[in-house]
Amino acid sequence: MTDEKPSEAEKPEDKKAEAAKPEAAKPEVAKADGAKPADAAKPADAAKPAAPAAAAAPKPAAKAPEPVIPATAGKFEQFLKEHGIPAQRLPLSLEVETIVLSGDVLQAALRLLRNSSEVKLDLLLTISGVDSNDTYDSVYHLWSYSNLDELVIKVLIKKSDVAEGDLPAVPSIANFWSAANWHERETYDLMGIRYANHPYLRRILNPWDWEGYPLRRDYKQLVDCLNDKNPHSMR
Amino acid sequence: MANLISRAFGGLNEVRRGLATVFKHTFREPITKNYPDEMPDLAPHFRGRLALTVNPETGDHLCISCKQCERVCPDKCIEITSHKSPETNKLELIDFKIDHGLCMFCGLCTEVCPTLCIINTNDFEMADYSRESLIYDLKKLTLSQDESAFYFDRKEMPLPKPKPAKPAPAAAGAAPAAVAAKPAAVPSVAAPGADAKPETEAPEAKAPADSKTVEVKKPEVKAEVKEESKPEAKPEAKAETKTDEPKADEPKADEPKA
Amino acid sequence: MSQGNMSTTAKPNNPVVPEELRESVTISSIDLMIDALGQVLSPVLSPIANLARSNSVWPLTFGTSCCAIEMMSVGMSAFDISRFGSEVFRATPRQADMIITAGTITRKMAPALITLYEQMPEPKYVIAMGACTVTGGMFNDSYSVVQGVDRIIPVDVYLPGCPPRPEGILDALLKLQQKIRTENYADRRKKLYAQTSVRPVDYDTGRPLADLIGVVAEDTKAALSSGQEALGDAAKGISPEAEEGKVVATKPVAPKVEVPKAEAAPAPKAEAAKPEVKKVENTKDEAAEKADDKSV
Amino acid sequence: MATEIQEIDLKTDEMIINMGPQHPATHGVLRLLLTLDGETVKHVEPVLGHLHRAQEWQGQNRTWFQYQALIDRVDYLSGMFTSWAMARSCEQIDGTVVPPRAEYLRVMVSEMNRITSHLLWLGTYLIDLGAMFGFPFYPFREREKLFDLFEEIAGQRMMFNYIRIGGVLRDPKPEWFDKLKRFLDEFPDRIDEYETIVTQNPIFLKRTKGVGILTQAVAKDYGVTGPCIRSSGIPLDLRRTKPYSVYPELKFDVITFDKEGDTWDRYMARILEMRQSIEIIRQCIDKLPSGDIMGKKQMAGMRIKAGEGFAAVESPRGILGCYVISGGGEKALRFRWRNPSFCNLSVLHELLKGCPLSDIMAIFGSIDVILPDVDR
Repeated sequence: MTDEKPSEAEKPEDKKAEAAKPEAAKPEVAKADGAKPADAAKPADAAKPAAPAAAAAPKPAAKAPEPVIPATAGKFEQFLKEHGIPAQRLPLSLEVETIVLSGDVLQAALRLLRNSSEVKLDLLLTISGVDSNDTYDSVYHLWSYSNLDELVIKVLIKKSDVAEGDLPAVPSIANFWSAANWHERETYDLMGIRYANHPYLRRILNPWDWEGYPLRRDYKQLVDCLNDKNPHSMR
Repeated sequence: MANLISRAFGGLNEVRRGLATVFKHTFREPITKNYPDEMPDLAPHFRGRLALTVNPETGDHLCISCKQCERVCPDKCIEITSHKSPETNKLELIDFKIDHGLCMFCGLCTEVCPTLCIINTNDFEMADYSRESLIYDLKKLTLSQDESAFYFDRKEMPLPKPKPAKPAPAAAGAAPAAVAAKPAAVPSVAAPGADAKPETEAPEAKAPADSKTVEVKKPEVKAEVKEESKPEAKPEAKAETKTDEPKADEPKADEPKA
Repeated sequence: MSQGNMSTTAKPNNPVVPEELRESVTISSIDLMIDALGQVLSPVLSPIANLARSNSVWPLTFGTSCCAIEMMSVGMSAFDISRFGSEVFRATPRQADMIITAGTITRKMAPALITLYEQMPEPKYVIAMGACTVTGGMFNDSYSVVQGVDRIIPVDVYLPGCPPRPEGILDALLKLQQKIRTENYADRRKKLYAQTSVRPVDYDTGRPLADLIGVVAEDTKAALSSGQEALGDAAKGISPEAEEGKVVATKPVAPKVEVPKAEAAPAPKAEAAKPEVKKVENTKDEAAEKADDKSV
Repeated sequence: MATEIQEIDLKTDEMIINMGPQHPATHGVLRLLLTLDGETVKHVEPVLGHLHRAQEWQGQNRTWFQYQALIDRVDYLSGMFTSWAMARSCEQIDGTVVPPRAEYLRVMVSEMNRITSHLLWLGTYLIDLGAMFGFPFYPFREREKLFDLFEEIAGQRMMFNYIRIGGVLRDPKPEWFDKLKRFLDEFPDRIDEYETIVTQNPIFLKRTKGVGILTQAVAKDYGVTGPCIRSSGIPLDLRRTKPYSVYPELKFDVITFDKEGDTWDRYMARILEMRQSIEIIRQCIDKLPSGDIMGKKQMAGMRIKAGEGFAAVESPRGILGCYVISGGGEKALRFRWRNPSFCNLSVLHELLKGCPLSDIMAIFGSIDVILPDVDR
């Protein structure tokens, strides 16, 4: 259990969300307010796409794209807000709507987006873990089998919120969406994002006792007999 | 029952049709390629073994040690050693190593080469008994004049531009250098002689000596790469006896050969 | 890797079989006699055996990635590997003579490959096909790829390419056949029982375990436990060049299989460590010896 | 006594069998942990990662130009599609305009690649079903012809590195199109040949009809895409449902079946797709405009603007997506592949539940998994 917000919030919310899907949104308003501090992080996130540029690519003068704040609220942002789920739209660098959710409303929001008849985002393309400058992001790409809608959902976990020696935690959606199962395992494996309440959170690509999370920026790979320098070749 | 029989016969019929198709192939022409006897006719752009071309007409080595290929190589399988010649103030190629065991034949190095020096040949028979033998040095990499002509023709690459210009700049480059530098006698000798010789001969003359000194040179490569002015001093400092020879040969090969 | 290298390593003619393997490996005096007989008859037998062996090199159906597809192409009608007697792709290592390591070997796959190699009957050959297995190739800095399959099993022919053309595979096969024809029957025969039927590998971690058999053969079970610790020390002593300092304790195990003792980079440092840790020396030598047994 | 025997008869122990990673029918290195009750499969746990080569990690450690050359290995049977997905996502960020000729060439080569991929699947699938080394000769014969064509334009048989950010590498010569047309003329006959041998073969029908039925609900739940889901009756084909490149200008229909697909349907979907690809390539040759093949020459030190993009293409196995986050530098900040095989494989345990042991290979082969696409 790493950072306080999701760990405390997710469990009661889990049950609630399971109890009644559309209704679950209403009681969450209060919780959402409680989660406001998490949302307060958003302005900082607004500069996020630009920020890593400066950090991770120090050599070129990474010219930050001027964040285009969309004038009107996005379709899905609107939809989620109507159902009482606080969602914040990110400045776009691509045409697809990108919204940020806090971890504790993630399950409810995804359930809603998947099942409601007006937006039927029922194709979960992928879940990616991203090691951004000061956050760990869990990114969900949602498409639809029946229409052309696309949505990107991001859950940002601040690195400063993650306790020492602990992993950033995001509630798992594998319980009601099987497609997420392996993706979450993989993200856990490579990026070290712990999906709370995942049925079988175990390394999937790397060996089970692998140490470290290879896609993190601070990952140092081990050098041993299998990959040290060979005197007989230029490798 | 009737249904069963009809199904059985239907199934047998399908099998018969399939077998008939198979049987028809008996009389078709075989498509097997007789590889060791007949070499396959490969596409000109096939990405096989890497090689360095020389100017098909004059025999000049085309590499200008710009190290573009070294930089672009995703596998870091190219290693170029060069130094700045004190006379002409140009980069001179000392050694060019490609580890074909590491190479993934992506052809990026051939795309970035400004002088069309490094190319992918159509040779694919590189299998060998040891890892070290897959590291090709300059001598092994450099193609002969005829081979270069063949590949320039086959790949429809424009013949190297410096070709007509090369003798001139070589002489011209030497001449100003001569004016600037003290030894006036040297370029005057070099100019009338075969301008091509020094550059092509140098690798050949060097390579055998180099093979001895591979171990000595290897660690230095990085240092040399970084500072081009240093290599003259560096090798001597590190291993006087061995590296001196090629170093001594190098200028000699340039000067008195002509 | 040459024959000369092999014969110089003084190997006890009667390999000590560890206790737990006594049941499965039997070495009778008859075998020793046959060994001796083979030595005598070697000049006569070698050409016959080599002719037979070189013309029926049966490959194992072992392919992990891209190169496997080209390996399949070789089997198909356009290239037709059966012209060289190698069309019989065996699905089980027990019937195969050769592994074409077609495709990347990762850390997770390495134990499986070692097991496969161990299961093959002598004489066995390996063609390292493709850049990934020759040196690591385009994955040469990747955290999960074994940088060259010769770190875990001995390799006879290196075939660069990514993937090599099917003709390239035929070329490698022809070169392997050439190599087989120069073999000495007796030398091959000696290695017959040096192979181990079981190699302790950790399936889950993807790393080969310490070569327990070698340790057991050297000493008794008691030596085993202390030897393991010593191995850990050895790892520290051997690789100061490991920048990360995250050296696995199993350092001196599998890779020793191929690298000739004298030329291996870690070797001189091991020498330096020799006076301090005696156990290390023993285990190392044992490993190296075993290694030489296997390298063909 | 009798009761005891009865007990023994009834009570069977579950057995865990390990299949792979070295198994001739797992198409590489997949390990299946099978829990069997007699001959019946109770549960399957695929163990992935035996071919995890850190492709995503490499994306962050190679320049854009270098990484382009690597990504053919993500899905080695359809390298054009991986290149295309990456090129599209980078173009999306960068706003690069691809000239129409390049777009047509991309469609052509990738459809050709789809044919080679399906051909290989066909050959290996029949091997899985027991047609050991008889049938595969046929599809491989045609593959060689396509490979020769690829070699001419791209330089290699499988690792093309042909589709680049901003266009394609090389403009084919006119003779190349002639060769391609000749191939297209004879290829339908070849497909007929395969069909004569395979499609109605009673053994094949027994092994595939009604086996491994993938229901729509399960398929949607697991995010299955590609021919697998189209054969189950969901018309999800990116080329039509979310058209990209020049597909809107081409005439073809999404191949779907109106029932929930079994293994035979998946086979048939791929056969039909090959025929469809022929038609698409024909149209492309007819419509091919003249002009540039590279929008902006992308060279070694190329940079992509800061931003993120997700682009997907319809690969032979399904939706192949590429999620790129660029920081504006020479290297990407994050590369993420959305691999169709990975998602399609995750449905395997649903398909195999309760089926006999001998059907494992028939079902597993029919979802057409490529292991580097699963493990990256």
